[in-house]
Amino acid sequence: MPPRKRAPSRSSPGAKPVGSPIVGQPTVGPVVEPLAGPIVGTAMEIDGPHNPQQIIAGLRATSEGEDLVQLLTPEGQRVSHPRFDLEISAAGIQALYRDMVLVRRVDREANVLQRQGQLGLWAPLLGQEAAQVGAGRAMAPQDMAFPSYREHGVAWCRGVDPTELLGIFRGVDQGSWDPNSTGFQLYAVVVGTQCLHATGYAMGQRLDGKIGNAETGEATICFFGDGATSQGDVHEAFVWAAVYDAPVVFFCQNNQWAISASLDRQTRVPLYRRARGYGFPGIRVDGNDVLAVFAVTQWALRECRTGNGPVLIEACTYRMDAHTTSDDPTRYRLADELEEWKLKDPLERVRVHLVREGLAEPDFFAGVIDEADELARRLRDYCTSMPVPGPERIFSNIYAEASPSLDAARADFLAYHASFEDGH
Amino acid sequence: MPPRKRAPSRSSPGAKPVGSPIVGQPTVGPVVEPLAGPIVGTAMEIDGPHNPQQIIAGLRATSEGEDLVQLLTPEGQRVSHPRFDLEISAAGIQALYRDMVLVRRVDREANVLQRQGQLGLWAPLLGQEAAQVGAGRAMAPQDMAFPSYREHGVAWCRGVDPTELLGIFRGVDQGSWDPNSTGFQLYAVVVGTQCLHATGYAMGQRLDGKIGNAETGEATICFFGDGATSQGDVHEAFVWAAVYDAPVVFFCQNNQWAISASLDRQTRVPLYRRARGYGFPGIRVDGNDVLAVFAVTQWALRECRTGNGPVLIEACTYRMDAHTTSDDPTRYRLADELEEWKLKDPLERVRVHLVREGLAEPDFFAGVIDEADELARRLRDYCTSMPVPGPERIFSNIYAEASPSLDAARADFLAYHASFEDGH
Amino acid sequence: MAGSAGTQTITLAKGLNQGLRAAMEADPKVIVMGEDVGKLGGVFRITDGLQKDFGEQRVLDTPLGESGIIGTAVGLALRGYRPVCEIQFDGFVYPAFDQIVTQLARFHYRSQGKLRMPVVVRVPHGGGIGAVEHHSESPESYFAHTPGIKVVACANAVDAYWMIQQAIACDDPVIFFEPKRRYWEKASLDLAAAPPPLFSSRLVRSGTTATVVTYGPMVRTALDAATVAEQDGQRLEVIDLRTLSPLDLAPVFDSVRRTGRLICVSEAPGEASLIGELAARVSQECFYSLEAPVLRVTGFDTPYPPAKCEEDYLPDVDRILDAVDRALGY
Amino acid sequence: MAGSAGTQTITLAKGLNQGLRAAMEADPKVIVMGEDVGKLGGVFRITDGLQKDFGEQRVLDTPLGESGIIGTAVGLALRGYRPVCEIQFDGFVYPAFDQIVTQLARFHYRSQGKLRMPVVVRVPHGGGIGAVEHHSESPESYFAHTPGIKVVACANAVDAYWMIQQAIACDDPVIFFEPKRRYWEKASLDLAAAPPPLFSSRLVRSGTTATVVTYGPMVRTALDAATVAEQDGQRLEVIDLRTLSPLDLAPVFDSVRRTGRLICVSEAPGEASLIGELAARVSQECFYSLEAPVLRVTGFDTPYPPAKCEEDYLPDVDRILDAVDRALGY
Ligand SMILES: Cc1ncc(C[n+]2csc(CCOP(=O)(O)OP(=O)(O)O)c2C)c(N)n1
Ligand SMILES: Cc1ncc(C[n+]2csc(CCOP(=O)(O)OP(=O)(O)O)c2C)c(N)n1
Ligand SMILES: [Mg+2]
Ligand SMILES: [Mg+2]
Repeated sequence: MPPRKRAPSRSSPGAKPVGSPIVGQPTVGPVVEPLAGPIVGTAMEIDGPHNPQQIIAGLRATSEGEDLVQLLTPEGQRVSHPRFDLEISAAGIQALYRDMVLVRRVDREANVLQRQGQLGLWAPLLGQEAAQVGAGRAMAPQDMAFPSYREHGVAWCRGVDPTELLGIFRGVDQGSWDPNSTGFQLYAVVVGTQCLHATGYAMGQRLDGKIGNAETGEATICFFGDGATSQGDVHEAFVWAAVYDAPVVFFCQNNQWAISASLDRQTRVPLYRRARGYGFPGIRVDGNDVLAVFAVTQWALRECRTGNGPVLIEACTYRMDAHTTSDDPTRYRLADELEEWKLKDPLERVRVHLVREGLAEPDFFAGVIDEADELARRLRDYCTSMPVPGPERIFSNIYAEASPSLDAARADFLAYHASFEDGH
Repeated sequence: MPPRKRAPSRSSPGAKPVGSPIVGQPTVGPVVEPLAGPIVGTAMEIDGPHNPQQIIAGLRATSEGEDLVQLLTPEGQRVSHPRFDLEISAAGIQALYRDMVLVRRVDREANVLQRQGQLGLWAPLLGQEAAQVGAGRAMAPQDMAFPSYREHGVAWCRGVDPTELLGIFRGVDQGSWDPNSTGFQLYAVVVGTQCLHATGYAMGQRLDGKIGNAETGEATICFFGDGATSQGDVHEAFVWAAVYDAPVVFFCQNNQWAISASLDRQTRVPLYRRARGYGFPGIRVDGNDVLAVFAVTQWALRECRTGNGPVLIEACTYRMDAHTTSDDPTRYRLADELEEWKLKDPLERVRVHLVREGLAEPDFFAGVIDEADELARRLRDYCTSMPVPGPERIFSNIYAEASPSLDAARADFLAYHASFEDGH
Repeated sequence: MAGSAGTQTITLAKGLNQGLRAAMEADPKVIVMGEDVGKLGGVFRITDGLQKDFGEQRVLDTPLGESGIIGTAVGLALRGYRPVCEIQFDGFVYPAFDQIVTQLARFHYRSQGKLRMPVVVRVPHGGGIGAVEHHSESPESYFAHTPGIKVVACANAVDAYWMIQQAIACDDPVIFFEPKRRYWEKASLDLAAAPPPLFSSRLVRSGTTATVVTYGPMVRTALDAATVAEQDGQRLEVIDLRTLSPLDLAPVFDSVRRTGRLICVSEAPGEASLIGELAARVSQECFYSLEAPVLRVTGFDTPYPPAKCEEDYLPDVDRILDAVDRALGY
Repeated sequence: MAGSAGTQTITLAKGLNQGLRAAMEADPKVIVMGEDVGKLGGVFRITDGLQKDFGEQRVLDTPLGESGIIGTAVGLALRGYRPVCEIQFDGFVYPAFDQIVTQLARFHYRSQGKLRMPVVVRVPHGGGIGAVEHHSESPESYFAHTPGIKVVACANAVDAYWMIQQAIACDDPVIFFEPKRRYWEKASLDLAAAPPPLFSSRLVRSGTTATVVTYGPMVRTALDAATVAEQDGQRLEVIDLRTLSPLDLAPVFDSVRRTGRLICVSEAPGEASLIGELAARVSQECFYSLEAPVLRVTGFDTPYPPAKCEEDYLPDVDRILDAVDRALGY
């Protein structure tokens, strides 16, 4: 078999010209050629690897390699990309950096709150800030996000106040924010289920006629992990999305681990390749590079809004902390691995870039730290003062319509409860 | 994007030299180059089609096109193939032809038996004889097959007597043959479930150390339809098989329809492409060409026995009759389509080939017809004389271990039954 | 008969078909989805003609995957649609079990009422049609045990027509069981007669000797048993549960307080079932009224057998009457 | 303690771990599979050390998919293996529901006994650990309603040790429930004492006032209730069901015939549940012995609530004693 063609080699690295500063959502636009190509594949579609040795060698390369879209190197160097180049102002980069710092601070504070017994559990996002902020900021207000349980950074971008994330982990609710006003659905705990919900929602966007314009159309983005890709539901979501041309971006954060299962427990080859088997594009992006994630996701969402969905994005990143606060990663992975990934930290590379290129003053960094401190304080205050739901919560809101039997059960239980001298 | 490379054009058609005649299992061997190739994909894996118009156009080509392995044209012309060429004797081709004629006769007789009220239902294989016989004959005695509910032709090749297929459809049992002695598991009615069973079985073959030799090793082959590919279980089977290097050939009979759902309800692109996303080879074969199916499946099984599994084969064929005898295909598909596929009939092309190339005498054809008549007669006799299970069947064999409560329930019911004057 | 008033004789299948049509006409957000529901009109023709009249945007032939059907219906509901999903046969509802039990049933509670799930899951259920494995099951107890969803079973053409519309109008998820062996039984539908509420049981025959409670396909059997019993001077009261979750047991308690005897009938295996619940509840509530233990006539605690055995497996008139005799023997 | 005889104090988790180890040592066909069962030893460490000692060929870290785990276990069983599958939490068993209910439970019947399914599905179940959604469920009734599989629940370290070995030795599929909130409770294991048969219930405390029947995590609670009741002069008899399917009710009937009163306790929602079955069966069998209706103390018919509400949701000593008082009030 002839070897598959490689992409045109990446242009030489170099800082891009900085556009006009912006406020809030960065004004950016990837340069993308129109896509077209032959439909019927090459004659002998057996050129995939099928020797396990080859495959394992291939997997080792999973989070490196030429097929990874990158716009900012771990060293903070801007590089260009033939398809996904990005024009972004200094203010735009600053805004993304600020997001990441604040999101990390939320994550670390919540982790501490758990350690202090204020939360029952926390699912840290440490290391995944660029993937989440890049994707979250690429969304338009009218888009809808379907998270898993770790998308605290996306929640931030959608305007969900970080305090609202705590209820789930303190055990007082199962998600308290309003999915409709934020465009950010509730967390999904059963792995992979949300991919079908996202696909159905996107089918609805198409049925509603909200497709056809890259800017004003609507799209859905669905977040899930590398482990989730093994679930049948994620496959069925891919099938449905393809068959109904649903405007949904499947955003897989490949953080290399599903609890203790390393990526080779889920796949032989990089995950973005799955997409082609369903007839839609799969793209792999450096998930620790906020600019690249932003550019690729914005392109993908525009494709969806235009009507060319679905799209799969694999964001290669790393879960730098435990799976949750209940987990002990030292049992299954070596410290070395973490050290290696620390060199690719998603925040540090932006900081270095801003400093080295003179795109931000020391004041800016100090200001962001102050903001983070304030946010952490607010989070802590809120957490320790959250109201505990009463027993009536057990019987409430199970059905939309009146439920006499549950009303009776609630009344019985409250009467029983009140029968104790101390109110139980 | 540059267009993807097309395969080397097919060699010019022409009859292959005929080897020495054989008896029973044809002695054949496809000529296959060792497979090797790059592991990491091209840099920009977004070259798949993603414009729905393109995709629909692409699907139309699904069962034609350069990526289809073919060794015998619908006109009965032998053609060669750069990778899957086959040396086969006249007797070998005759044997395959005989299989197909007999299998078709079984199918047609059962269909008639259903029409006459002797069977409650029948799931016809008409049109899929080449796919099933080609695959079934490619199996070695030590291999294991996991069928769906339509693999009457594979059952034939595995030595399951056709009479044993009738019990399910007459409602007297749920499969009466012995899966272990035949190497042919029971029919699976819940679509897709069997793909996980096959994968688990193949994992067991590997655990048992039966892998490593193309001839003496063991492999598993799993049959399922185009519709089944949408089920989560089939995906999970692909994931598991890839991760555990399971020696399993996934053999998808794409007969273009899942009851009334045409292929475009399941996929945008040809189904064999799915395999690459999991890191194993996918091949598309003319499922109405018994030689091509035989060659490709034999290759795939050898790969699996050697330890290079899994492999996906998509056999493009056509369900020429109804989904089952309960179905009325005129409600959802045009007669034209059937007429077109009649020109590609899997039996006729072999008959023409044998005749035109002088590979079989009229006696041979007459003999096969006699055999088929005799088989049909035996089938009919057996069907009408099948014993009806008594009520004790309800309570039997639910558990391997003794079950006092079911024994009691059986005794109660039999006593109740006996209490009626006429025995109920 | 579409749309016209007056009384007409229709089959249960047609009642569902017309009910679906009426619901689709009444609300553009109602969409029908499932395997083969479009051009084919479903393997039982329940959705016959709907795609032709309402288009492919409202009647979706889906890929072959039940989890996909329910999971995308959840998403469509989040988007404001009211999906009516068809599961082709009872035995194929299990691949969707996770989406039904952990998602469809939970969104309203999880969101504290912010998100609604007006989704109907239609499931043709039960045996008696001579089918192969997995086509004759009665999975209703699994769903009755699941908080957050509602479960109903229709037993005749009139209920079929109204109940499907009521289920679609319900803002909660409803698992809607259809007695497939009764699809072709006819009844007289009076469009002017207002239907009873969806979540209510109904006395369908009055009697004094004993009460028989059942639902779905067994209602006809129970009524037949009552007719036969009458010849022996036994007057059976028959109650059609109609709603399996929430249960509406007031009419059952009333009846048992009068008759003192209860026979619960269902095709499903009896162990840990809805019918066990009935027996437990009545045994508790009517403790001082019962003159005999509550008896159960059910499918056996076995897999559904090959079709040639189903006559013995399924509760029939004789087994119901046998139970009545045993109850009277106390 | 591994392998040595004599009496030792171990936790329930350790009992399972040691039982698994013993089963793997006894039969090379026993393999362990599931998410995170290998290097990590499972999120509850039940399989701790097994991969290290038995290798990756016998302790398989699987991809993340429950249907895949059970479906491949079925295939491995067809190949002669005896897979022991771990479902990480109760709430994640549903994606495997189809493979369990339509495949695992059916092969023996379908094949008329030619094919065996010696597969164990371990499910940590129940609440009380302050967890997030889907981590505190009690799905046992779904399985008890399913013919073709057997269902057991262990309640203490000694049973854990023996029952897991008996389940693995069983030639039928067994759903094995582990009371996760009791994983760290200790008991004294005497390796020389022969265990009772797997499919048998057991009287764990004798009494005369009323009978309390329960299983799994609630056995401890019922025993605590009995201790408290004793201070009020009530002597509760407590039975640990141990086997949920098949049920072994002879000891329950015996007891109820003596005490005349029965309280059934379970964390699971009560509606259409295993506990309803118990109530129905006892109401029927002990019709003339019951002095009060069978009362049920269960989880409510609601989704499992947020952790801060679980103390109110879960049956506790007070709710059991309240039911006892009510039963005595008849
Ligand atoms: C259906 C299901 N099975 C198992 C679990 C337990 N579980 C929670 S998270 C997780 C790993 C998920 O890995 P991945 O998809 O890579 O996401 P990540 O946690 O790395 O973000 C598992 C097994 C679950 N939540 N749902
Ligand atoms: C899980 C499940 N859902 C639905 C069905 C009903 N059903 C039986 S066959 C079939 C279509 C299968 O199509 P395909 O996989 O293409 O196989 P074919 O019948 O064409 O051989 C359907 C929907 C089923 N048997 N199992
Ligand atoms: Mg991960
Ligand atoms: Mg098909």
